Amino acid sequence: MVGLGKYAATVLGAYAVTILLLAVLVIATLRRGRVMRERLEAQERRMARHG
Amino acid sequence: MAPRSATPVPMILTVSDLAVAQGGMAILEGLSFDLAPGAALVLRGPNGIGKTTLLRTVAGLLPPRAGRIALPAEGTAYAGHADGLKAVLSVAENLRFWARIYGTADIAPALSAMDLQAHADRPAQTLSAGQKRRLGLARLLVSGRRLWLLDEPTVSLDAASVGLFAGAVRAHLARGGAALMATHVDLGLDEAELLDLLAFRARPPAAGQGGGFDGAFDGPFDGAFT
Amino acid sequence: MSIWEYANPKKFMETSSWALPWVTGLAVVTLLTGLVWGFFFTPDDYRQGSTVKIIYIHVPAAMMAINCWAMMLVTSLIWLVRRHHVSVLAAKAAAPVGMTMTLIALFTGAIWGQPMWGTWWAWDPRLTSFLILFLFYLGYLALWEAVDDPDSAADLTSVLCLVGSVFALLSRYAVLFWNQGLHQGASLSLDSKEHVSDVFAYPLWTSMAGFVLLFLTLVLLRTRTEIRARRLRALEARERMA
Amino acid sequence: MLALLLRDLRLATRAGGGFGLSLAFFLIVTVLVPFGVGPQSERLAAIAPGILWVGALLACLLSLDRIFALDREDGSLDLLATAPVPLEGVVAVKAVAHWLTTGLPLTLAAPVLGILLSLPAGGYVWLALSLALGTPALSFIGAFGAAVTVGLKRGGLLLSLLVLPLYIPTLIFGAEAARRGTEGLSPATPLLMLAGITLGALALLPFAGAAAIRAGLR
Repeated sequence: MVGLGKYAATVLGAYAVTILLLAVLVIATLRRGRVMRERLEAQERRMARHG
Repeated sequence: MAPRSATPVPMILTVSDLAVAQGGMAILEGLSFDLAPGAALVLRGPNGIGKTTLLRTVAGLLPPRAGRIALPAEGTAYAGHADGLKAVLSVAENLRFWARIYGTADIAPALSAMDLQAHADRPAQTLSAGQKRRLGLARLLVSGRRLWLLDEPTVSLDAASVGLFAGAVRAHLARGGAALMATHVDLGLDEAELLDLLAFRARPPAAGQGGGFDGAFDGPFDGAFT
Repeated sequence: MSIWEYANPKKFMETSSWALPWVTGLAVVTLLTGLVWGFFFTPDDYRQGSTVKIIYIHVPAAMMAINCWAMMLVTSLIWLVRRHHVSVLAAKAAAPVGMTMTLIALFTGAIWGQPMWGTWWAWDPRLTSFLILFLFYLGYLALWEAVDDPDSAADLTSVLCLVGSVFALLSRYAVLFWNQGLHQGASLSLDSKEHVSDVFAYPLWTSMAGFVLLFLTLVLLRTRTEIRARRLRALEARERMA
Repeated sequence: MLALLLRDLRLATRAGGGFGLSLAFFLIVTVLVPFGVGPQSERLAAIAPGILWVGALLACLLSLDRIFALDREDGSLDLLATAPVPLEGVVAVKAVAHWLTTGLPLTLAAPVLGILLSLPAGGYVWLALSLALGTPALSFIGAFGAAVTVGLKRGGLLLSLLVLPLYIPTLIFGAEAARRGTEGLSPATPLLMLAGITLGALALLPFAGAAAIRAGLR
């Protein structure tokens, strides 16, 4: 690993937190997107059937 | 609509091609009617058709989705479901407050018209439903406005109070005023015109047009997606 | 084609659907190069040692936290003036991203300061401003959840955003007045990059571009979801009416 | 407009109007502090201005959601919106009524409670002055928050979440002015900033509040 010296924990900690928070945000965004899309398609199919 | 008299009398209220929305959705559209002095119009239709929404739009509480509303210069007097009375204040204090808001000096005539003089000093919370509604009507009298907008005016009223209400409205019409009322209950006002809102229910926008946000979703929404 | 074209959500969905893959790809590439370049290929700072590497996430995140609120302010204004539905939905979509960026700035700032300050939190004015900004984001999102009618929710949150922006600025200067501050000095401050020597600056610019693109991708994605949610609500209402 | 102010004042002072509530809350909060922090008077003296300011601020917050919620429940908010009075004026008058029934009494009571926290002698005047300048801003910002959250479910909780961050500049400058006053330094700058914020709030927030009420009436 590149020489992080005695502050290794600090630097890695900061990056870990950032990656964690970004991951939570991206996953939440993607999941909400998929759920909403499926519900919308289901609703449209139902509306189409009933005319 | 209201019978056309010989000379074109200036209309108190003119509504042309009005569309009304609730929760971002158009619920009524293509509404056109007008009220001559002395005319009363009752909005009828099943619950949830949009009677209250239409009345609130005419009162200016809601922006119309489309169309125009020509109101009298001096504005309107609106009365909603609740009477807007402060329970802790007395009948006279409540009425005097509204009188000063509308710039009327004397509340005595309104009190006597609604025969509330006896209860002038009683706190509003001790009044019966009928008396509270009469105080609400007294507020309308005090407002001095020619156009009354009444939402479910006779709800929770006994027969005698309904009669008194009808009398008050007739007197108001006789003085050249006009009234637009939304209710699904008979008001005892036989001479009032009826307007059934079922005919003006907003149809889902046909493909391609339809104003506003929801109208823009025509056809299969996901057609736009790869 | 003026941006008012995008008032029509269908138009926005069409354009965003072909733009999205490109923006996502660009964001991933830029972000990775920026971070890898900064993390592996830059020397340590003579004073701070390797903690300087935190600059590549703290500074961009802090910048994005502020820019996101500015974007929400502009979109709220567009909604209030032009009733542009997609614009206010973009503001609603951007708020959680801005809040996450503020959190990242707060955490990385606290972790970075820990070795020098000796404590995890030293009420440093700049970090405190981000704490206040985080509260504003929280209030904004809570208001969106609390209002049912979509149009009045849009109006209320837009007014709150306007008022909040004024008070966020006021808080920024009140906090500076309140505590002279221990923050790094101008070399690593948000608004003056040129103090940072070039070897640090280039990767910093890259990762900043990466954060901006990441922000764009997430906001596009979330705005599309908001539009779908709004369409779903409209269809359900129409179904009830029929 | 005056009619509205007089009516609101009469409502607040009439039985059940909740006039003394925020004063009682302010007293209780101030009394609780020594139990939490310890009775040593030098320690109390050091934090007295700040504690009194935070106490006054929370006492203000307590009675904010009543400003519009009562009128909405009995329907008079709709009637006021259709009455020939500007909604901006209604919001401003409501905020003034809130200040007269809450902000002013707190400002007068604060020095008295200062004794409980062994506030140094020089501080009383500056504490009262800073509160007198700051509490109007608290009422106007609060009225804006109340206008935004009127009619919402759990509006009271949301109100504090929205309003407290907006109170931060006023709190910082107000408490700082009071603290400098007690230590004999010249509190001119914080007082000026405090007055600036208050004047800005008085001028602009009624418009934002009226816009919020109109949005809420839909």
